[in-house]
Amino acid sequence: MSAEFIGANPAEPVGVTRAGHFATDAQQRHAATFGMWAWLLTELLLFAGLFLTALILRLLHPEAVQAAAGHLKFWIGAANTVVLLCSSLTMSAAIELSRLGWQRMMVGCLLATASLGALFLMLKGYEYHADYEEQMMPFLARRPYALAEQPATRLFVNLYYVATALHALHLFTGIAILLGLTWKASRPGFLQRHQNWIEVYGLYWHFIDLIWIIAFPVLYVVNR
Amino acid sequence: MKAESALALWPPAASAAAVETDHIILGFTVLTLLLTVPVFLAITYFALRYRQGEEADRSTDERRSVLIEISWMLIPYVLTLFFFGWGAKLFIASRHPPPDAMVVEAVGRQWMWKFQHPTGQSEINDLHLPIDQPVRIRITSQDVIHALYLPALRLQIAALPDRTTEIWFKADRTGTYRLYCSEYCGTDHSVMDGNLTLMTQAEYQDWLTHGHAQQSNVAAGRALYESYGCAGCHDGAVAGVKAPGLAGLYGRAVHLADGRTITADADYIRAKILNPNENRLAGGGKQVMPSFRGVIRPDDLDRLVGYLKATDRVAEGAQR
Amino acid sequence: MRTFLALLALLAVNVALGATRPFEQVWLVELGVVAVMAAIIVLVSMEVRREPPLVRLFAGVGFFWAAILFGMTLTDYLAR
Amino acid sequence: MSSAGTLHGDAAARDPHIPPPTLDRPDDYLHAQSTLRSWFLTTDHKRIALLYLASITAFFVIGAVAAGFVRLALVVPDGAIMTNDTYNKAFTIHGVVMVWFFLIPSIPATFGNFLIPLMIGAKDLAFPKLNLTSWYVFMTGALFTLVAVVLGGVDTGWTFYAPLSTAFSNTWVLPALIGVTIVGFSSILTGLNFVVTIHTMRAPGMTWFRLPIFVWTHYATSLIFLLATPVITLALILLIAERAFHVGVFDPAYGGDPVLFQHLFWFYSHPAVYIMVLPGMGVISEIVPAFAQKKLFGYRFVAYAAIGLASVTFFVWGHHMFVNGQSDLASLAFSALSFAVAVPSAVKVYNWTATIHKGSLRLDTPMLYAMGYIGLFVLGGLTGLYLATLAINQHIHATYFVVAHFHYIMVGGTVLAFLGGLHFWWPKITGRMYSEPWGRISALFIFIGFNVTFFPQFILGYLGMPRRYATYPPEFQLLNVLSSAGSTILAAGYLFPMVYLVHSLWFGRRAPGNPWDAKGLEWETASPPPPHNFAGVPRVPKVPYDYPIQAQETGRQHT
Repeated sequence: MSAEFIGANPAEPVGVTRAGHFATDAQQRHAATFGMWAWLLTELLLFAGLFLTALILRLLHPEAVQAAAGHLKFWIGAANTVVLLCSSLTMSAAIELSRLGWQRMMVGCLLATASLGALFLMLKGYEYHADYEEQMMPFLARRPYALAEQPATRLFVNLYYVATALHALHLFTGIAILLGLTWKASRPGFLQRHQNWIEVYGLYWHFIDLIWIIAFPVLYVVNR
Repeated sequence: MKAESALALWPPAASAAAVETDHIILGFTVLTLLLTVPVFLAITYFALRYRQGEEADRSTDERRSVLIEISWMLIPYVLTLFFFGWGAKLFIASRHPPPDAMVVEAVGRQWMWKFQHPTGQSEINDLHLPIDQPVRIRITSQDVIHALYLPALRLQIAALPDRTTEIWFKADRTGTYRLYCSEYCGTDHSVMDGNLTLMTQAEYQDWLTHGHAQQSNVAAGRALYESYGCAGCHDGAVAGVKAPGLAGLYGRAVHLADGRTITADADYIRAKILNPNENRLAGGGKQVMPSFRGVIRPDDLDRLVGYLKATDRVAEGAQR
Repeated sequence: MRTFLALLALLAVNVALGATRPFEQVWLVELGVVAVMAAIIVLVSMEVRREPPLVRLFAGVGFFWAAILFGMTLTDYLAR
Repeated sequence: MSSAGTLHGDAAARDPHIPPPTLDRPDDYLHAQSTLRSWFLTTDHKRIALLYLASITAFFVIGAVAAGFVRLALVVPDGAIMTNDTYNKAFTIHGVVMVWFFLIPSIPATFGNFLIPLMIGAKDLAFPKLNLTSWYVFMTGALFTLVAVVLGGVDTGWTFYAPLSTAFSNTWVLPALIGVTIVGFSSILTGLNFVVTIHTMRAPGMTWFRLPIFVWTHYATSLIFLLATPVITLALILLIAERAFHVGVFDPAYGGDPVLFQHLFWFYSHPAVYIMVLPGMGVISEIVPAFAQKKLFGYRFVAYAAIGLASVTFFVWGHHMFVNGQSDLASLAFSALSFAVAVPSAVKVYNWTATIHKGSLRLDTPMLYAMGYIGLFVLGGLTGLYLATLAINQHIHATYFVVAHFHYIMVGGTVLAFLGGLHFWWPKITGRMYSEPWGRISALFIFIGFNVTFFPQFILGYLGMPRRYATYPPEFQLLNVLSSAGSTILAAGYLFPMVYLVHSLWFGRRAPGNPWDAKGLEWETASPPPPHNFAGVPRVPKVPYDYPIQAQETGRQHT
């Protein structure tokens, strides 16, 4: 499936333990990758519905959406996108290293990916806090809403929260799984048994990054 | 209400479009029977003819299977497409009203219809219309999604909140027919129906001028009394709310907090509804009743007062 | 590494377009850039181009079905 | 798990024509272990199928009781038997429970889980632990919905249309929404498992065109699981956010559009109808050739029709919204495409009829259910075309015609197929034979009861009686009483199988490996099968359904 392992000094042999019901290693790897892609298919359609709602709102209330989008923190969003792109880079690096069998370097890259993900969440948390200060949280009943005179802006801002919260939830679970995986991956002899886990997890991480790559322009950039 | 026999097997059709819809339904039924009866007969016949143990010619030949497959896939499809075209033509026609159509405004709200005639008269749940003249009904809703359904005209259209949709027809038969709400809208969705009375032009004008007055205000008032939530408190449906019973209020002496006693006439009731805090009752608890100023339209207010006047006889009001 | 730099460059293009808004229909260009970035991530970062055809099919089917949802719904909203 | 096969098991594997002798008891999957842990923490696809069978039967009872309330209330026109509110809650529970907790999981999660590994010659599904997770996710979703039912029920209808469900209904809508969102993930996990298993774990020699149609239809169903369920998951998340935090996307007061929810809802819910129909077609495509002892007519067309159905069904959802304020262009497009969906279904029906032609028929219970299925499914399908015709839809939308249409498809189709499949594979699942006379009696009761219940509703429909009406004009009472009477016969028909099937577990005759002389890998192994399904590697026949009587096949000469 992936390129055969050419490593200057293969630290350890890399492989997969075969579960009972699979006939060959390749069949298990193919099943795992294909299974993850089938799951990512459903995630893509989940977010596709959200992007459709954003598009319909843009069609129904163009000026309100633009007014609301003006209040979004464009530059923090851009910075966040860069952060996720870097995490995607470190994740790809971790996958390459796992193929070469360099366990310690791989664990380093996994930790880097997790920390970049956490940085994204912190920046997003700051963004939410700034919105809270600016009274841009219409779904909070008690707080007055800044753009109350244009009710339709409320829709876009709320949708922004739903979309980014759903993405943040995926990122949060992603980081939690990643930390568990890294802890396991640091055990000796991990790569002989479960190198495939790193590859499959990499697909999931790249996907979260892909969703943000689409969400950032659709929510922030296009409506400015 | 026109007494239909208990087992009427075909709904009355009151417009040319309705009759044409019937023709589509009947035509399509014929096609359906053509496509399905052979299947039923074939299965029962084969089941008996080729039962295990029955000796029968079970030889098979190869040639025709692809041809058969293609044919019984395309022929039914092409036949049914004809009905798609016919149905679409009629549907599009029903969506483009002629310019000279008489416009009736309809408002749906939880569990009652309100129709507004171009000449100003309005009616609750029932609708009187002339025949042989195109009528356009513009519909909107004040809360959830309803749908005005006129089976005699084979038409229905949704009433969407904050959006106006419309339907038009030209009736050609007089009579009284049913009118329903066909989009589920909550607890009393099934109570939200009424009568569509189609009349000749002359009868309609006559009805407009004075026939309108005899329209039983009690039933209309009762619908308003429930729809605006008065029944909730005043009939004691909502627990924990101390609201005076309104049965027999009209003409009774009412003791006010500032010591005066006045008779509850129409003006007092009207003022009380529009501004409940003015001349509060003696010994009345905390004033909870919301003001209905700007909420109830004047003609509805008259009906409500008319209903309250009539409730002295029947405590529960005329139950439809 | 090259993919990372390409993605960064494309992001820079989008951010620049967003900040300056050179012309009215700029959102068309921005969505085009997003499409290119998405394609790079799927094909290169997720190594779909080196996967067997089955996985490639499932990677593509997701986007195609999202297009069905968008396309048919727009026949309603654009023609109202 | 005990060792894969005992000595004499291997002998059977070598000579395929001798059916393997019934293994002695302890070796099959039912009796290999009997601790509670071995049932509730099993990863054996056969045991998970039985867990699903138990839970969906329980939910079928709840849904049927709710249906009983609905039919009881409609005996009188003025709603004297039941208040409007209770009636609304009864039909909502009936809808929610029957659609998501019985019909959708019924055939895929029970027979699909049990038979797909057997039919493709695999030891288990691709992700056994994920399979068990899907059952626990199903039960969690079920728990939330039961909480909503117990606390006071929901009165929004199973369609949860905004703004009624978000702003105007003060019943327990939130737990029901959360329950349905969670049970959606159970479908996704099952679908994912099936797709990966069918692609990657087929036995050597089992090419795509040697797969039974049952596997084809479940592959198509799994595609719909994966492609449709996420969109309703999002629609429900938005609905929960709308109701809990007043997001406003569907709230007209702020400019939101309730019709948008209908688009997202029906994008899933029409393909969901095909999630219910396709597995039924798979079961019938197994039963009819087995009891006609004849090769399925036009195997490739039926297989392509399954995949065709799974893709075209995503283009037609707008026919639920012709009168709901949709644009005329959209209505025209959706109506035209809805006519195209009827073609693959018609193909299947004619192919089954052609399979029966010149077969050698045995009219046992599964075959009775299958023939009932073909008749009722054809009627259900073509009445769907009435609703797809724009002008007719304006008259019969949201009337009892619609209720009759989808009950003919769901009860006349999927439930009959489920019962037919239950009887057809009962010997394989439990190793016992059910009592044939009782089977035929219950099939007859159900067929008669069903028609007496739902055919009058077609007439009520075009007479103009709207659906979901607690009170109705008196002139409709006669047909409603007839329908309620029919529902009692139907209820009796459902009770029979529950009794005699359970009875057969202890007192039924022991079933041989292949009681029906049917073709298919699941019949090559013992009944009930050993934990790892096959003694050795199963021998895959060159041609699927190679029954003694060969029908016309494109250029394939018969043995």
